[in-house]
Amino acid sequence: MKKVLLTTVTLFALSANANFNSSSHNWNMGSDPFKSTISAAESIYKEVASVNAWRDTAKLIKDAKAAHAKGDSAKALKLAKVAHNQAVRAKEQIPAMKNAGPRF
Amino acid sequence: MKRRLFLKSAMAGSAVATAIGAGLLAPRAVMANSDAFKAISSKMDAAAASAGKGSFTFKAPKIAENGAVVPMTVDASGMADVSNISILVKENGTPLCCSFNMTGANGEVSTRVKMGKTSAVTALVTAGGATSAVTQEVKVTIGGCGG
Amino acid sequence: MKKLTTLFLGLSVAVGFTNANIDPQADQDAFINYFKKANPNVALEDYSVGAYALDEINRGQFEDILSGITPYEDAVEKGGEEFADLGLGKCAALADPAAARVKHPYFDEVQGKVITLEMTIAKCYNEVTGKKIAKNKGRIARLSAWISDQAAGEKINVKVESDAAKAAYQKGKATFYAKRGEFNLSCADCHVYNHGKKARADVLSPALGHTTHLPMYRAKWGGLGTLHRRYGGCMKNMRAKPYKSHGEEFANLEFYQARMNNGFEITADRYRK
Amino acid sequence: MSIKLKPRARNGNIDIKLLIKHPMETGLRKSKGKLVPANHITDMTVAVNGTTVMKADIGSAVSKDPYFKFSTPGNKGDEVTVSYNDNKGKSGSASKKA
Repeated sequence: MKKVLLTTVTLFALSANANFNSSSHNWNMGSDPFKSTISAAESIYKEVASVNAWRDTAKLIKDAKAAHAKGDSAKALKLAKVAHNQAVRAKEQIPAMKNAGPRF
Repeated sequence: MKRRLFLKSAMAGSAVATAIGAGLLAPRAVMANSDAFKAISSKMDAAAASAGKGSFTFKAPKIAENGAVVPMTVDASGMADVSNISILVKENGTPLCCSFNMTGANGEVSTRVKMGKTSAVTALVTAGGATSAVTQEVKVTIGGCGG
Repeated sequence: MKKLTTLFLGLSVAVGFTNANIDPQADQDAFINYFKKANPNVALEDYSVGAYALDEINRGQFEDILSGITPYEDAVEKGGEEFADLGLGKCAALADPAAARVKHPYFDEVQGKVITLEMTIAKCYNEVTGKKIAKNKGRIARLSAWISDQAAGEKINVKVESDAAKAAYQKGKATFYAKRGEFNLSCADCHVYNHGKKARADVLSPALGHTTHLPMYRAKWGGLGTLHRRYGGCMKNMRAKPYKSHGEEFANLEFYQARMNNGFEITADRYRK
Repeated sequence: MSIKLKPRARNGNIDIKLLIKHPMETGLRKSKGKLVPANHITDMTVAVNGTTVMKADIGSAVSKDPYFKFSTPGNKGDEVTVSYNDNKGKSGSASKKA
């Protein structure tokens, strides 16, 4: 089962590559959701980290990459999505942080 | 009677030791207390079961703030000839926490005790050869973030 | 119309945070009033015992431990010996330990930042020994606790005077009230608006009085730790990545919190669960 | 391991507070996945001017850094001695005048 999945992924990647060579359309988003998700997670996290890093985001990114390297693409994508979601929500918190004050 | 009880618990102890030796029991299931201490624990536990209600003060919190440090005080200074004060936590692996044999000291002790979970706690006082007990429940809760 | 409102709001925000409008005394008055109103039966000075002021059963255990030999007495004494052996009194900033405790945290105009007692200890330790000292626990906590003991009974008196100091105070205040981390909670969400309520088995401590007994001994730690260690642990619990101990964010937060406690006595009763 | 001993004479009695620095490991606690070996005090003796006034059997359920408070008949100047043994064969003692 796993083997089949891997083969499919590889094939997909290959065809995507072919696509890239022949045309300029956005192959990255459609063909490898892991790569796009993890790179988005990483860049947003990097942007917010000095002001509002969540506790587990860095570890989630690391674990996602490790799962990806091991070929567990389902787990990798799942972790990447959680990391991405965390980074996005952390970013959403920031505007209100600077001038936060009491409500009494 | 007491001798039999003692023998019984001592035998139970050695059976446990054999079980560990044979790898039947994980070491986790065994308290570190020595067989001799466990024997005293069994003896005190039995004594507590048959003891009448004591006329001394036993102070322990209703809810333990931290199960690792539960302050307790037994004050039997109003009683004559106190020869032993013991504290038993029923739900601990070995119920006996500590047993103080007085050979001149007054009948009062304070200490701090570990409790794994909510349990009945008994203070046992032997004075003038008679043993009496005061029992109360101490709740142990699992902490959140420490306040 | 909508545009106008936005413009108006934008203006008021801009005006609201100029330094001229930063008034720590007014902030403290409001802060204290909030707690007074929430707990009309709690005496003001009782807030220095933290959550114990609001929970009778736990307070009994706290007092039992204080009336015996406290589990940190030895460590504080050792801190005194270390202070003498290392010769930390040679540093001008620590020559008079009691005065040093009362002075910190303060805004250093030359460096342009808040300096906490532990930052001064770390600097002095480095000058005397050439080595770095760990920031959260162990030796620094022992030294800081011993120094603080020398000032027990004296009053916290944090000064926020210059514009730069006010700006640091304002940053610390924002940190205190800002929601962050996966749980989307601010310090104030628990320690102001929900103080006295329980988070599982723990009574949430009131923020008023928070800095009076630091460094503290926590049974959970089995040892002494600094205020920044506690800040870090608290942030982690809220699933935020802690700021750095001795860093700007925590120093400013300490500055704000300590200022809210002006007039409170520094205490040597360092026990918490 | 050190002992903190505080005897205080008052109205013909000596109040004794003492704290022994000791980890009091039960042998059941895990640290980094491994059981920490048992290491706890097993017995303690309190004497006044050389005469034993109390002997205690101590289990692993006594808290880390055991604390005890007793009182015994006695006067200012009496010497209070506390000694203990642990399950690893170590012992300690301390003396102080009330």
